[in-house]
Amino acid sequence: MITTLLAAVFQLLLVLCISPLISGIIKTLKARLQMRRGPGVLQSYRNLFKLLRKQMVMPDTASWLFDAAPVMVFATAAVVGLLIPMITAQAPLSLFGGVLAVVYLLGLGRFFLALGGLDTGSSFGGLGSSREMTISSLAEPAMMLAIFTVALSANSTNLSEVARSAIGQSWRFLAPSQMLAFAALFIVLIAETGRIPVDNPATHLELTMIHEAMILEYSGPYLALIEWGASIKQLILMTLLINTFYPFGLSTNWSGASLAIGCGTYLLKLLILSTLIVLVETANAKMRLFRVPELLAVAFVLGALALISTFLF
Amino acid sequence: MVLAALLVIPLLAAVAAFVARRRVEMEWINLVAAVLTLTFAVVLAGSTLQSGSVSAWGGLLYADALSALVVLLVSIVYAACAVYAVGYFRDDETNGVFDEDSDGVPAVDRLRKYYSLTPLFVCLMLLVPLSNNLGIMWVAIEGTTLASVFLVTFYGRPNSLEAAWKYAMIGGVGLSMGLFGTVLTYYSASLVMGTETLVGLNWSVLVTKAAQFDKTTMRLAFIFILMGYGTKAGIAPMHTWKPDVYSEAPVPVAAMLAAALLNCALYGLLRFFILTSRCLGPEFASQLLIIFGLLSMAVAVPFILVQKSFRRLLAYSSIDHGGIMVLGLAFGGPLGALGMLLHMTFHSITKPLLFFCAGNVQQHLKTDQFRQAKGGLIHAMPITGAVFLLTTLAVTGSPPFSLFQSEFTILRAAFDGHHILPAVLFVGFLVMIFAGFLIHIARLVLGEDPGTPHAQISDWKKYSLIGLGAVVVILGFWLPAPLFALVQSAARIVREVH
Amino acid sequence: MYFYQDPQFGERMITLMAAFVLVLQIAMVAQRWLVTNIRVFAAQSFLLASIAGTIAYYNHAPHIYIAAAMTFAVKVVFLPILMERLVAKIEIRQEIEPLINVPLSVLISGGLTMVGYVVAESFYHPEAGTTPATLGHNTLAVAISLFLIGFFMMINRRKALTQVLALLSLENGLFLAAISLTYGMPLIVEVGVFFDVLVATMVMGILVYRISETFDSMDVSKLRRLRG
Amino acid sequence: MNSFPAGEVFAGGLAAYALGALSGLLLQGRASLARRLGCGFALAGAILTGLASVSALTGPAVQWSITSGIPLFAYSFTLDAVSALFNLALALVAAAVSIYSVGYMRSMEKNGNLGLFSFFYNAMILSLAVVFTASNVFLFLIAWEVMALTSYALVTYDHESQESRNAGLLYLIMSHVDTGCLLLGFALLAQGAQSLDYSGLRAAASHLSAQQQGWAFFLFFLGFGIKAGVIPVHVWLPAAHPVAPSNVSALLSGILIKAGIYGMVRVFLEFLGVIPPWMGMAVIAVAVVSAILGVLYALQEHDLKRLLAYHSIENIGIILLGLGAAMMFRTSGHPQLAAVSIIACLFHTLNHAIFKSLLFLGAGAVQHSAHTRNMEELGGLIRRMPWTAFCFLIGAIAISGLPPLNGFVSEWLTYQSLLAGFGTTRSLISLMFPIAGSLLALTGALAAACFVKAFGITFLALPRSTHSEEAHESPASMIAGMSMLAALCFVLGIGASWFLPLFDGMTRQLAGAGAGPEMTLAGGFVISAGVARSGSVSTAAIAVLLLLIAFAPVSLYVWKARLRRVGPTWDCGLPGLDATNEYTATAFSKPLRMVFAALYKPRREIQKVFDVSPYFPTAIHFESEIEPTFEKRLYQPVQRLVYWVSTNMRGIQAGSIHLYLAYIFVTLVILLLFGARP
Repeated sequence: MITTLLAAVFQLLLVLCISPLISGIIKTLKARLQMRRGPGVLQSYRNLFKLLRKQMVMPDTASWLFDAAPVMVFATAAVVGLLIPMITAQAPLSLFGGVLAVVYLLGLGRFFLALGGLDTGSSFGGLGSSREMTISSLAEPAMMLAIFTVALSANSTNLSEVARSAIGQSWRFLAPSQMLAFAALFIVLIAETGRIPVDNPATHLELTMIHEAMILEYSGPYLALIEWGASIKQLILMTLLINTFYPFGLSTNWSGASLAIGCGTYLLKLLILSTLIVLVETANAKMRLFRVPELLAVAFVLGALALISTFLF
Repeated sequence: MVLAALLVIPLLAAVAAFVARRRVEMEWINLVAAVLTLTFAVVLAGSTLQSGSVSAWGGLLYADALSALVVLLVSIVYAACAVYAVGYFRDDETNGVFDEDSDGVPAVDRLRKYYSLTPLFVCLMLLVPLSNNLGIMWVAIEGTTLASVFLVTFYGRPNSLEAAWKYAMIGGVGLSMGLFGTVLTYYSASLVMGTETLVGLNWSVLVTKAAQFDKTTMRLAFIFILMGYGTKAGIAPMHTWKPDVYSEAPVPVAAMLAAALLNCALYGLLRFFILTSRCLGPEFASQLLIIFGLLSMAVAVPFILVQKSFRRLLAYSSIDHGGIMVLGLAFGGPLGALGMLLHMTFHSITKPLLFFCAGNVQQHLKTDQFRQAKGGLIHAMPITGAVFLLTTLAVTGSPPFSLFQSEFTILRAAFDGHHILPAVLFVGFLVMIFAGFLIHIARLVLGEDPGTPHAQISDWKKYSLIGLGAVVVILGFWLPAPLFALVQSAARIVREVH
Repeated sequence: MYFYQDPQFGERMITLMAAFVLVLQIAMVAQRWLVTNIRVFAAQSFLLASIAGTIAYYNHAPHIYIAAAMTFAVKVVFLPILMERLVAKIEIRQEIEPLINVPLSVLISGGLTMVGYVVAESFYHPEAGTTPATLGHNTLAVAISLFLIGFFMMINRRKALTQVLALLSLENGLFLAAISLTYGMPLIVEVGVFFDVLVATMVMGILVYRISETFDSMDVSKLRRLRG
Repeated sequence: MNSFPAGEVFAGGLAAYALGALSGLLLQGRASLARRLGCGFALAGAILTGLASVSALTGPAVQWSITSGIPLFAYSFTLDAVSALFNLALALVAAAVSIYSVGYMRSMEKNGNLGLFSFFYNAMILSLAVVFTASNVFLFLIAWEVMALTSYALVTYDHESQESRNAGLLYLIMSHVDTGCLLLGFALLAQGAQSLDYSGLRAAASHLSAQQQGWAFFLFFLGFGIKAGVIPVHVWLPAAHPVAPSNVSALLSGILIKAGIYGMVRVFLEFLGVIPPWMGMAVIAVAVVSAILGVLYALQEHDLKRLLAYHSIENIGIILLGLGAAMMFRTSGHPQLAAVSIIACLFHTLNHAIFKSLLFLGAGAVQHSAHTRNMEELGGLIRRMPWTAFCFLIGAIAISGLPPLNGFVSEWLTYQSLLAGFGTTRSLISLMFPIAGSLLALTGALAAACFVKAFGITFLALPRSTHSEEAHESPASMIAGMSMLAALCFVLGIGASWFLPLFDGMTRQLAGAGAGPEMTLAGGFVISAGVARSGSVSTAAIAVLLLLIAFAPVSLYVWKARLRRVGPTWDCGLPGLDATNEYTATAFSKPLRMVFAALYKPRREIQKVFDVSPYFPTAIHFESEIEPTFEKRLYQPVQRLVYWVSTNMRGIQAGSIHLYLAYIFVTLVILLLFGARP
């Protein structure tokens, strides 16, 4: 009981701390790949710190939902952080919700964020919410198929179970089904975290904005909460990807050594995945909005193939 | 005594009404006669329930549960129509229907024609189930046609004349086919019982010997009987006179034709059906009846879906119901006959109400065309409109109204007899007819107020409407045990075939 | 004993007269004058009456005499006179315009006669040698053919009155069947039937009159207001 | 608990409904009294029946039978666990709606006959209660049709408007078609049966041939499907539900369409006996189609109530997913799994009853104060009617299946049972389960999108018309009714792990195996999918965690006035942001309209009005519509065919007597030639 509580607090802190770091790393790597110096790895922390101290401007059209949205985004992301195994195969609170809970909690956050975007009454908010909801709802089935593939081979939707069974059967990650599922989930990751080629986190050109348009009216601490929540969400999805498919080094007991190993391997895997993301981002140009569904359809097909191949092999 | 009284009372009423001077006298004569007839009918039902069968006049008149049931239904319809007729014709008079016609017959003579012919008509209708001798039964049925022809031409319009002519002609042919059938039955019986016996056509005698009749003759006889009495009952394809007559006759007459005469014709058919199935076994008759029953329902469908006049709509509905009853008879089994007789009972209580509503609407709007009636009737005549909708649901056999019970029973009979395809068609037709009926009537009754003045309905009409409506609603939830017992024993008479 | 007491002879006579009845029926289909039509009908009915008489004589069935008498009174005397009066009262063109032209109609009635025989043939069972059966076999065929032809005539005729006539001739077929098969119905039924025929004809007569008054023609094929 | 006189109490409830109906009938013209009495009796009836159902849900089945005056059957009732669940749902919805109606119906007093209304209102609830409780086919059918008729009367209550008249007719005709199917189906089942009691049917089910079983399945699926509104026989639903008064639409969408589900559960799981697997597959296939198409059509609706109606179709699909899975598991001999899927199916039924009626009541409140259902004219209502907005938001979250509310729990259970289904058969069929699951995910996500639109456009930002500017908060009773349902969404969601064990008796009855004890872990704090190691969730824990984590930022920022400054929304420098700058419902659903253009076949026309040059339009007229595929491709052709045939067949009655005589003549000759000889 106590250990669970401690683990929960620890993991919460871990999530809150390293999530900006990861987005910082990604930014920097990207800059380097584009022959720029880049802001430096810690820039995200500075941003958050600055924003949290600023005063914020509330649009006069907004209602209490405008306040609720950032809080919910942040809270849901943080709660999800407690449900997934990061450095220990046994996620602290994985009993309280499996992968379905993860997906739907993120959905809850998105729901409020979209409402917040609509609440301002400006065209951008609506535009952002509309596109965000469209893309996410198209991403959902692909994501589910990929996840089901994993869940079925572990025959559980409980993420700790999934991780354990993944550890249990060595070389499983070489199975074609796992490969396909990984690919599908990777595309979903791109779409959900609003990265090129789906969305451009750096843009502020009205017509191409999706996520940015939705939060256009937010400023100060609320903006910080949203950014932070977004980076947490990104971290979570990445963790989901690496720990369910490549559960190397996940510590199965609470001994300090294995925890240390767990930390190390975890950061390493995150770094690799970030590089992958950066490569994809720099190698591609942003798609037109109405090409995105095609990409997600590809993801869906990959997921379906993954499912069928679990069935065949 | 009872049997004689049942025949004599209407006869006397006819004579009395013929000599009566004033309208009020005729009305009261008719009402009293109706009430008396109804009372005696109830008495007769009671006595048949106690002692299987009653007979009088040296076996000339004979009544078992089956005939008692038909008598009861006929007299109920007569009573209802007698009450309604008073209001109906008074409203006609106030609307000045009788003034504008060419041959300046004073209104009271017109009414005398109605008030004296109706009891005669009823008397003959009562003779049909009461006569033991099938020949006399035929005479009575033919008589009903003759008595009602001039009731059809009551308004003396060209259209009613046309209707009457078709009625007389088709009826005449049909009845002569019926007579042919009767002769042949007599012949096939005479091979067993010898000729020139007076009782040679007496039901009570025939039914005992039916098994030994000459088979081939019986087949031929039943074909003729089916065609003949089928014409009278308006089974397709002999139904063609019905829409014309029902739409042209005065509403009370139409109601009696649709609700009472139908039963008499079916009663005739029923008696011969029993003989035939005893002689040949049920299959032959059943197959024929299934074909004709389904045909009647099928014919009714398109005319109900696409219809211009609500009076004709009702006619097609009673063609459809005739088909339903015939089907019930044909499906046989323990439930078939019961379903048919239940349906007959409920139908002859529901149908007059429908005609009354239609009559009120027609008298208010001076037309029976849907197009000229611009909907929203509920505003001008709330009671009639509501009852009209109610009765439409009742007559299309939707629960909780009673006709649903009989239709469901018939359906079960069909499945018990493994008549799957007929059953499916049966339900399909029922649904389509429901749809057609409801579309028309709902459009007529509901809708925004077209601004027609609030209708003045005479109390007689109102009371007959409400009273009968109450009966219809109650029957949906409670069928008096004696009545059901009567129906059951009647069904037993039909069923002893098997 | 005299030849005319021989039942064989009687049967021959009956069959012969029945055949004549049939011939008259077809003649009625063929000819085209209203009054003639009525008279042919009268003749037919007379033959029927005599058939009834003959049967009554040979089978010593007194009540058939009554039937014969009634036939004579009603169908030979009363109704024809009534109808000729009616024709005179409403002065209409004498000619009958059938819907189907005469030769074809005659052919059709021939076919219908065939039908009658085909149907009646199945009734011939010599093993049951009772007179009605053997006698029935011939006359029933005639009766059915009479019935069908009369029916066909109703369809074929335009004028209201001629339809009535057709109906009556059709009922003659019934009568023939009744007397020849079963030596007539029970008396009371006979009386009732005759009464009905009488009333029916009068009722129809009145209708015919009113129709010709209202539409100034007796052509019932024009009565097509009520449809749908 | 068992000492509780469930039967008597339930009968009392029915009596209360009957009294309500009667009072309505008697109090013609006394509008206000009729309203109060009608709602009061309905509420009383709801409370009584609800209590009885709660005790019967866990306790033993209650039976009682009254000899009826109608031949061949008796009024026999059975209040077993299944009936109890549906009655519970009915009671909850009816109670809330009745409270709501006290205020809502006041506005209806001016026009229309409230006495009649409250008669039909009570009669409909009564018939529903009887439908859920009858244990005799005859009684069931009668109640079934009474339900249809009364609801028809309520739909066409405002019969002056052409729209509601036509909608009502369509509804009544469709429901008569379904009654026809049920008639045939029950007659088929009763073929072997001695009595028309359910027990008799269960007995008779064993000796149905496979073919008969197939026919029965088809008939019942069609019949009950029409009532439940599954695609493609759904067309009446989006037509009828919006035009009815909103308290009625709440009942229709909330509980009346569940009668179809009830029938399917009864027949497929009880009467049909051992069923072949293809039936379950058929149900799942139809369910998926209904769910996806339902939500897709909902997305393109701008009429708030039509949108909700289409969501009913979607949720029926979700419910049927559970049912289909249960059928397959029973066939393949996994009673445990079957139990879980049955719970998923029936719990979602209960939940949908609650949040859907909540949403309809909210929509009713909006229409009641803003006098329009068209979302393009609404907006900014969250400031004018905060309570309504809050309740509607709760409903929206619940129906989108988002944690920690009740919708999430039942969808989660559905997922779990579908996933577990993968293991049941080692053939390609088992791929169907995860595929269905992923499509369920698509449905859920689209539903969320749709309700972002519904809530955001209706309640947020600036009012788009004077209607919504002048809108005002609804009277207390209406708010009370909505709040009750909103509270239920929370209770059933967060407390799910404590409620689910109550369904044990029901699953034993239907699946032959209870899933009760395995359903909860950690002292009833966590819901588990019953089957071992297949996942678990705890809405309660999630809710607590959310509150804990949200506490910090809330306390830090939300109420800190010095941290916040109110300023105008960024309007690209144009003078003054107003409602015309807002995103409209049409615009919101545009991306999906383009993605699914193949389904929608959208059509649009744009007219620009300009005086100087085309670059400075003074007005733009935009009009866009999607093709109602089923109406256009399926129903209209059939209707046209029927009428064409009928019109041509009317030639039969051409009016010529010669023709008529010819009919008879030909028939006679044919019969003589072919019928006479043996």
